[in-house]
Amino acid sequence: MAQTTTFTAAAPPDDAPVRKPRSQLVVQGAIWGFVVLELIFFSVAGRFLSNSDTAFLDLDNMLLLLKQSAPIGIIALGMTIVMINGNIDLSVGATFALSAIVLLDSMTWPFMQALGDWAIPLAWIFALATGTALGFVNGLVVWKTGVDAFIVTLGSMLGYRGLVFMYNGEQPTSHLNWTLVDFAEAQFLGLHTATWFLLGTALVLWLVMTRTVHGRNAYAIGNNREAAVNAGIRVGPHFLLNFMLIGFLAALSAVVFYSESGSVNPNDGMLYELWAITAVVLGGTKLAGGYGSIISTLGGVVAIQLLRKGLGYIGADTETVNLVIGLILIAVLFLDRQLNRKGSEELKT
Amino acid sequence: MTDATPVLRLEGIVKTFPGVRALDGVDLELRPGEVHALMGENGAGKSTLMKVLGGILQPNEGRILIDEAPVVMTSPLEAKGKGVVFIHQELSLADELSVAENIFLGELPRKRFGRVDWTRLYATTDAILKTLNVRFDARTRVGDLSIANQQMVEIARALTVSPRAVIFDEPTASLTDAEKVVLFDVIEDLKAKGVGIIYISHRMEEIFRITDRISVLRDGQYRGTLRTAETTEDEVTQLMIGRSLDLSRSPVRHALGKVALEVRGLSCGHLYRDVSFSVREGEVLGFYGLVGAGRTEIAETLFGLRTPSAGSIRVNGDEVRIGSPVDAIRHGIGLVPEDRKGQGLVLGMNCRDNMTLPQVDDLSTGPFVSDGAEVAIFDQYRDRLDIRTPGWRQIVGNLSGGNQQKIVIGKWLSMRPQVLIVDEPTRGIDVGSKSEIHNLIRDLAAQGYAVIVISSEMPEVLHVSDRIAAMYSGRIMRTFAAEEVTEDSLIQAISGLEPEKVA
Amino acid sequence: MARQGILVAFAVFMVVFALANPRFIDIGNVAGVIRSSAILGVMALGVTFVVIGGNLDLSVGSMMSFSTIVVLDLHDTLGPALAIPAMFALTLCLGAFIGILVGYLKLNSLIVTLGMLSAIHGLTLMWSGGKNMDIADKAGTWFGIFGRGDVLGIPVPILIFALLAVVLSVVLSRTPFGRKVYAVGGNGTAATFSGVPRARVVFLTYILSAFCVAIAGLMQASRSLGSQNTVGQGMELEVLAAVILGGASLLGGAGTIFKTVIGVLILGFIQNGLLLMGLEFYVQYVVTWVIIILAVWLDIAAKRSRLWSPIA
Amino acid sequence: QDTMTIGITQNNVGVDSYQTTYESAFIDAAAANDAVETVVLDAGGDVARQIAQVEDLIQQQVDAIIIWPTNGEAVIPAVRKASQAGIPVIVTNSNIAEQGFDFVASFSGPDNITQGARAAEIMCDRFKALGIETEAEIVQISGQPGYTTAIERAKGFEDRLPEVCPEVTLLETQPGDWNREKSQQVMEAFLVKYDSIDGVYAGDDNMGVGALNAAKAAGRAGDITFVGATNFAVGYEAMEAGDYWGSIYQSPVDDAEAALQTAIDVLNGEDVPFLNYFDTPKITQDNMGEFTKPVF
Ligand SMILES: Nc1ncnc2c1ncn2[C@@H]1O[C@H](COP(=O)(O)OP(=O)(O)OP(=O)(O)O)[C@@H](O)[C@H]1O
Ligand SMILES: Nc1ncnc2c1ncn2[C@@H]1O[C@H](COP(=O)(O)OP(=O)(O)OP(=O)(O)O)[C@@H](O)[C@H]1O
Ligand SMILES: [Mg+2]
Ligand SMILES: [Mg+2]
Repeated sequence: MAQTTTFTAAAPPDDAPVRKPRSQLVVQGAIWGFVVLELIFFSVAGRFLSNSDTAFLDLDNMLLLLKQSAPIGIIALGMTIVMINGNIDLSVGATFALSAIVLLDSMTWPFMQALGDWAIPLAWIFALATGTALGFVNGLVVWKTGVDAFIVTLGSMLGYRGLVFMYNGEQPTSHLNWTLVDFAEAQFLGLHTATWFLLGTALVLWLVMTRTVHGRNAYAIGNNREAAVNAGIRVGPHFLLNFMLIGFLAALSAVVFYSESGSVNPNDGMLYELWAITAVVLGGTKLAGGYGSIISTLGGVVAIQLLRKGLGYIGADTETVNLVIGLILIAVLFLDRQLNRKGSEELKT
Repeated sequence: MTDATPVLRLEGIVKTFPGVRALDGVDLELRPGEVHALMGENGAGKSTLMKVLGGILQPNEGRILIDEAPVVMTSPLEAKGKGVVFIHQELSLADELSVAENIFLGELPRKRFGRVDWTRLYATTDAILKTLNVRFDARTRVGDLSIANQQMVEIARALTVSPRAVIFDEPTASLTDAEKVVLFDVIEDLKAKGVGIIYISHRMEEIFRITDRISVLRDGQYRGTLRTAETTEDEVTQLMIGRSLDLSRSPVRHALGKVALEVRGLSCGHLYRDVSFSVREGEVLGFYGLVGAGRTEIAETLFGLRTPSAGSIRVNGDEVRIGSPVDAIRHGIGLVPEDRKGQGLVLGMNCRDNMTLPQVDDLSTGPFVSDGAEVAIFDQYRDRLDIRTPGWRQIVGNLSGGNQQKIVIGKWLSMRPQVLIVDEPTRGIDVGSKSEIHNLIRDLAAQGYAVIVISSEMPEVLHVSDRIAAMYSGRIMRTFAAEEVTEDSLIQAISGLEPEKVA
Repeated sequence: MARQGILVAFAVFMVVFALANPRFIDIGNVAGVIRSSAILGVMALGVTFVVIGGNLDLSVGSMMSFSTIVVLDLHDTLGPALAIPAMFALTLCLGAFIGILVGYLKLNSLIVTLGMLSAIHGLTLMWSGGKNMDIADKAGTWFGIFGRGDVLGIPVPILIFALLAVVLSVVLSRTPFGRKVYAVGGNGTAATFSGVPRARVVFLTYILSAFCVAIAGLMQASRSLGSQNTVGQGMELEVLAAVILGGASLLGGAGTIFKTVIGVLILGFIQNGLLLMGLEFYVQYVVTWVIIILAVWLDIAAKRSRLWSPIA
Repeated sequence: QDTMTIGITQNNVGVDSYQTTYESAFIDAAAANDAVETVVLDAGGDVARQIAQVEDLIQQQVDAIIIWPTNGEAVIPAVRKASQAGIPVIVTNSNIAEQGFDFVASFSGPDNITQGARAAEIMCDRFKALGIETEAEIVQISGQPGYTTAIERAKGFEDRLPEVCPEVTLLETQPGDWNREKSQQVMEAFLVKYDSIDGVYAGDDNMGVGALNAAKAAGRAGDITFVGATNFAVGYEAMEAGDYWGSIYQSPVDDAEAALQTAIDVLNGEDVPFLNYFDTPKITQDNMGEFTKPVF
């Protein structure tokens, strides 16, 4: 015993046990740096290449940018949570389309038409409920069967799309309600309705992820599922909730977008899952889960929309747009990796 | 304390896995305020039994009684609710979260609307950390902590609730003595509060220091319970492995050959600085030091996994550049890493394939791998290391912790590298196998191989080494010859105290 | 048997379809399905290596369009004998590029291959100017044998698929390279610590995948002797579905060629069976959904010997 | 007058050679006209992206917008915005829904319903010539589900066929997604399923040739009358070879030039008809000599 006491007395080594924490600012700020780069590039390149009379950095153009980021943006925000969980949802595009169909079609139902403009909030609720229900199905299957979310939602990406077509064959589903359109096109304090929804969603989700038990558990589960289970977190219901949340958000995205456009093709929303995932990953969220940030995802969304917009602005043709978007994605990933390096002392595995 | 009603009783627990009867009618009784050791060889079923108790696994047969009332525990949450806290053998933490969030994982304090009560969380955590005498705070990201400190976080979980029973599954496997002392204090405190403690360890000296009773498992069967005060190490060993161990065999010293590996002025950023040493053929060089002293990083550098910022490495007198493990293996260097789960094993792959992975190219005939040769190697080392597995097809992830470690050791022993580095080789290994591994290391040296042993266990270093390098904070403070070393001088060296000052 | 959930699922589907329409198991139909699955199948073989190695490849569809367009274009300028190796070389370059990014630079494969999906599509459009590519003299070329020919009454695409499946199956299960692919996918760090050159192994899986894509492109071009720029579009997900259906783990480290072949055949026969039943195409979607989940579920449930709620 | 800037947002350029040829024809036509500058955008088939592009064009204050709608209804509010901003909108290739007509200066493009109807007539005439109009059984391979063009052509065909050949049965319709390979697979299944198929109507020649390939492989091409739409070079060649009966001649170059000209006319204040269809004549093996081979 006496001997061990001397152990305690022995001075601990003076290099602290705490490793140098990685700079959150650099890591999470990377995407915003990229956004700024894009802005600079397109305004300069636009001077020479664009046929347009207005500047790229025009305020109205930037407000439009936010608005146009909304459809994929709202989905990407939800995808962030699902991915922090260590899952993924490939069915959001189909969920988006099916919710849109319910939104527009429900307004043509006789009893809804009798309600006049009150049909609008009801139609929203129907659409949001549809999205939530589809998310529920995904979540339940993931929970109860234990099949990987990638596979479950790859399947429902097809299956939900099948339902979309079942609803109305190959026809678009349309209902143009000008009250609704006017609401959706409105600007409040300069921001479009869609922008408010995007920013509102971002704020709420940011609070959820940083402040609430649910949000923190999402990180824990994604980071170390076994540890979370061992600590008594009910992982299955937690997944279920998050799948319902992303279903809800896909529907919200549809509500925001189709309120304005009034018609949905059965193909709408295809590839949205890939764009949303891309935005999330550009924002630095780890595909394996456990790490990520809502705000950075917002950056990822803006970066993508900016790229599309800017390439159009400078007059790039289709093949160039494809090539450039693809290569830029990779380049951003590369940069992000360089920024995240721990230096030459890093373990090479 | 001795004859109070038990807090916890297990009756006739049976648990089978495909091809394995891991528990075969085990009984166990835990009284309030006692520290009850659970011992047994690797794969005896200790962890499995505790997982049953912790609600992680469901037994095929048998009952669990808490305060003499039968309970069914189908999840860790339920077990926790009934006052059973489980500190796992394998680290079970979320790297990206803070220390506080990890300690209160699953039960973060809430305010309204499901918000986390951060103030309360951090305050409570800091209070707990204070009793543990650690040097990090509640907000530290767990991934930024050393393994030992992570283990302390794991231990801190036992202090968050007022448990009826706490299970420690090999908590000291990656702790050094300083932290161990803290752990033992924690255990004393719990004990004083009347909590029953189950303590699993392969280290006899700990068992005899802190436990009140010892229950022994063997091949999934209950072998009996002994009072610690009334028994001896030999008796426990006898019960565990059915024979007594000859621990007296002291290492044979023999003639050394030429210098196999020589390191001069090696540095790697702030991890370690200006390290020089050499190992001869036939020699075992021990590296001893506190956790974080940089021993592992040196090993990783020699194995081509880190780029040194200065210094040179010579193998057989020729300066070499080791850029990757492939290079290292080509130069005859092997490494048994310290983190078997993360670095040592492909958990989803079978035992044989894991063991032969580094030499799979050499074992092939023509373009194809040679099954026969591989199985032969596996069989040979399974026998030598006494690896308990139903067969080579068993998935490594299904083996007990100690048996997994043996697979990693077998992997490198079978490679017969000229210089073998073993980092914490007997972490989690039972007493019988431990001495077997020590013997193997000595035998290897006797055959003319050079061996570097990194260990945080002083008896181990003292027992197997011909020379011992004592490290402190990234530097080799002193190198001792086996004959001249004393425990005190070693402790001084690894604590950064200059010999003069002590003298 | 319990471990072969996927085979059971396969057998059940075949019986159901055969009862619904006996022509389903007509030898001509079966051969037809296998032949038209062969292109997808060959791509799936390569992707199986990538997935077992712990990565994804979403660029195969777009890359297949590229190799098809390129070989058709070069057919008329260089002649078939030179066009084929030239196309292989170009496709392998693309594979190597991805392999370097994912293997050596360790960039995330999902995003890299997603980026390449788009970038290669751009390249294809640039190459063709967006035009369809057709061989001028369809009657006078021997180029058609890879997609249309027969050997001993067996369609060449089936032969190529079968041969490649056997060869790659042996490579995966019997060679050191195959072993290393499993190790790298199972635990890349541990593989590195065991002296497996992880970056090179990953690199090679992408080369292999590109090689399979090139073969698929060759078969495709040869089958139709002309093509659109979008010929492979969307196939990446079908390929992935087939590989997963075959039980390869997306986390890497698990899967076999044999099971991927079964996965490919299941997808092919579902599609064909539903067409024969005269069901609307969207019913196909829904059925495919259910079948994918059922098959994977059965497969993993058999392994863990428990059907419900593995997740707490 | 100084130059006019005309913005165009197309449906999905990469998807087939028709759209690609349209794009390059459009750019060429604009380049040939010194008075015109263009901003050429592609929506990639995505409605949201197209609406964003219309907004961008409005924001860039172009003088006129040409839109090839991805969805004939969804773009109406965006088109309204343009017209509210005083920018004339010209719809090209496939029209928008009637509700939007108020906001549109003119439509320029083919009449897809008529095309479908004409294809039905070609098919029927052929059956009459072969003397099988009372018993013939046909299958249809339609375009990508959800696209206006696909829907309209199918509708035109299905409505017209019973009028001209009431006794011909349409056995089944499946989509071929504008994709030759997909269509080939669909046709393979049809061939297994139906012992007698006398005619195939495909929503475009790419798919028609896919079906032809399948029938050839099954040795049944000789018994089947293939009729397509949007005569592509492959279709034209197959007709030359005598394998493929007929199609509808529709030139993307005409399409693009008509759209640009309409926009210019509108900007110059000329009177343009609201529905500005360009002609899409029938082409069959009998009269193909009157047409030049399509360039796409
Ligand atoms: N999931 C599983 N599947 C199959 N076998 C298993 C599984 N888990 C444990 N086993 C087997 O059960 C036996 C008991 O394992 P357990 O982990 O309880 O041993 P242990 O006593 O804790 O050993 P150690 O001292 O090495 O930690 C071993 O033979 C092991 O291989
Ligand atoms: N935050 C961390 N993230 C990842 N690995 C870590 C972290 N902290 C420590 N490790 C690894 O855990 C192992 C043990 O760390 P420790 O601080 O004990 O350093 P060490 O140099 O290995 O100590 P010793 O010299 O006693 O072996 C090392 O391999 C180290 O690289
Ligand atoms: Mg254990
Ligand atoms: Mg260490």
